[in-house]
Amino acid sequence: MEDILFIIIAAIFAMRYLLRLQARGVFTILLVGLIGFFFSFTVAEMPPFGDPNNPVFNEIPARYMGEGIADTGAVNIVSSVIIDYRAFDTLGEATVLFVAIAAVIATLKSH
Amino acid sequence: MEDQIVRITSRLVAPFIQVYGIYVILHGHLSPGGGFSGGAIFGASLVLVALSFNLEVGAKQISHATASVLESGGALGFVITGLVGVAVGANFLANRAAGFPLGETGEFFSAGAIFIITAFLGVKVASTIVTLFYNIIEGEDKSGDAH
Amino acid sequence: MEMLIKIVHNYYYMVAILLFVIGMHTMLTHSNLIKKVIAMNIMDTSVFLMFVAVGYTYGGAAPIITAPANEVLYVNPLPGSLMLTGIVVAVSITAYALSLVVKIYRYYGTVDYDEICLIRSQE
Amino acid sequence: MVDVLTEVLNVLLLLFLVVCAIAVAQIRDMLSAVIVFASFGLIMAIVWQQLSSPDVAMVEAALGTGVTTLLLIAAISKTRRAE
Repeated sequence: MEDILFIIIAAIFAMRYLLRLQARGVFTILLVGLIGFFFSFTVAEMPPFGDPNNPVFNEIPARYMGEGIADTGAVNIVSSVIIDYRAFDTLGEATVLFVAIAAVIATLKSH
Repeated sequence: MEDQIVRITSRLVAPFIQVYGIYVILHGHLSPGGGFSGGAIFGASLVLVALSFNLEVGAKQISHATASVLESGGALGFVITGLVGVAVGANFLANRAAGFPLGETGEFFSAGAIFIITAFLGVKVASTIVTLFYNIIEGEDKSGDAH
Repeated sequence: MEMLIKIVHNYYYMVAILLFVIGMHTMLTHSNLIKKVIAMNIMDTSVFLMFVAVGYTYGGAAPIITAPANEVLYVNPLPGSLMLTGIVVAVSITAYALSLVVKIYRYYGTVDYDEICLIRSQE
Repeated sequence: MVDVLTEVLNVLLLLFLVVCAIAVAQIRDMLSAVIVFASFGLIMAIVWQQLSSPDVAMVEAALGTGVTTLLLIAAISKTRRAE
């Protein structure tokens, strides 16, 4: 515990005097580093990368891969997912594009 | 920008990019790609011509009114294709249950509603990109001096 | 030590976190608004990288069916299709943010956040 | 099972991503930063091809790199270039 505290204090002084950062810059780096530190604990808890027995490979992708051609007739499973199984999602996405254009025109063409 | 190399190259390359974009849109159910990437490629080719010449030449290819009609028409075609399912008696945006012919798997005309909706999405995305680019690069007034 | 081995094995996730942190630092420290938009795009891309890396398997083929699913190992098609939606939404957000930046430039004559604060304080 | 050369290629691509992200933050000229961001997006498309999702790679190369760069350059031409 004292080692970590010592490393943090040494890093603060190094950034302050060697890199000639303002106090604001030092605190920004500390904040961002803290966020990255806690995120890396999440990575250590995650299942191993690239294992076919991970929890994401449950019955839903199995259904999509197994019955996809019989259900939709498309060879490309990603296409059949976004336009058949989850087509309402894609309709919302088209709406997002539409709203983006409306917002851009309303922002730039107004006086 | 008065660069002869860029003008000649873009004039030569633009039709091939457009053919590739249409290929990517229409083969969305057979190969990687689909409405979004193919529409983006097609729209980017239109913007390429407008960037290498000037905005008036680009606007001659697809006018603003045509682009907005195509954009609304793409979204409308998506919804109408979905409403066919409701009219037949199945769910909204149904494919096989709405009676679209699935065809033989792996053929060009197959996958029923996916083929139609991908084509509409490609038209919509292409006109969206053209409209966004022109709206950002044009000035306050429509006949602005932006180049 | 065991945690370190696991982090090295999950290096895609670590790179995603690193990109997120770099984008966040750029967004916090730079005052140019267009650079903030670019940094937001980098953060978007890091989240997409995290999601797509979750669905990968070693030796998995792309999800385009050429053989029955019990003979060939395919990757998970679901994260890819969800992130495909996310990329389009990210482009829409970028377009709207840039239109706001252009509008701000017309009004204040600058895209620097500190200068805008200075102008607003003098009004 | 795990090909060593492919792993080395993946690590190099990811390293290039991190370097591009840092370079975007450090470059003072906005147009250069946008060009570096475009190369970031193209490398990201290759990474997604390595992760066996070619659909996402195509959408990233067309929309995430092409159209975003186009819009950024349009916005820079309407505002100023130096940071």
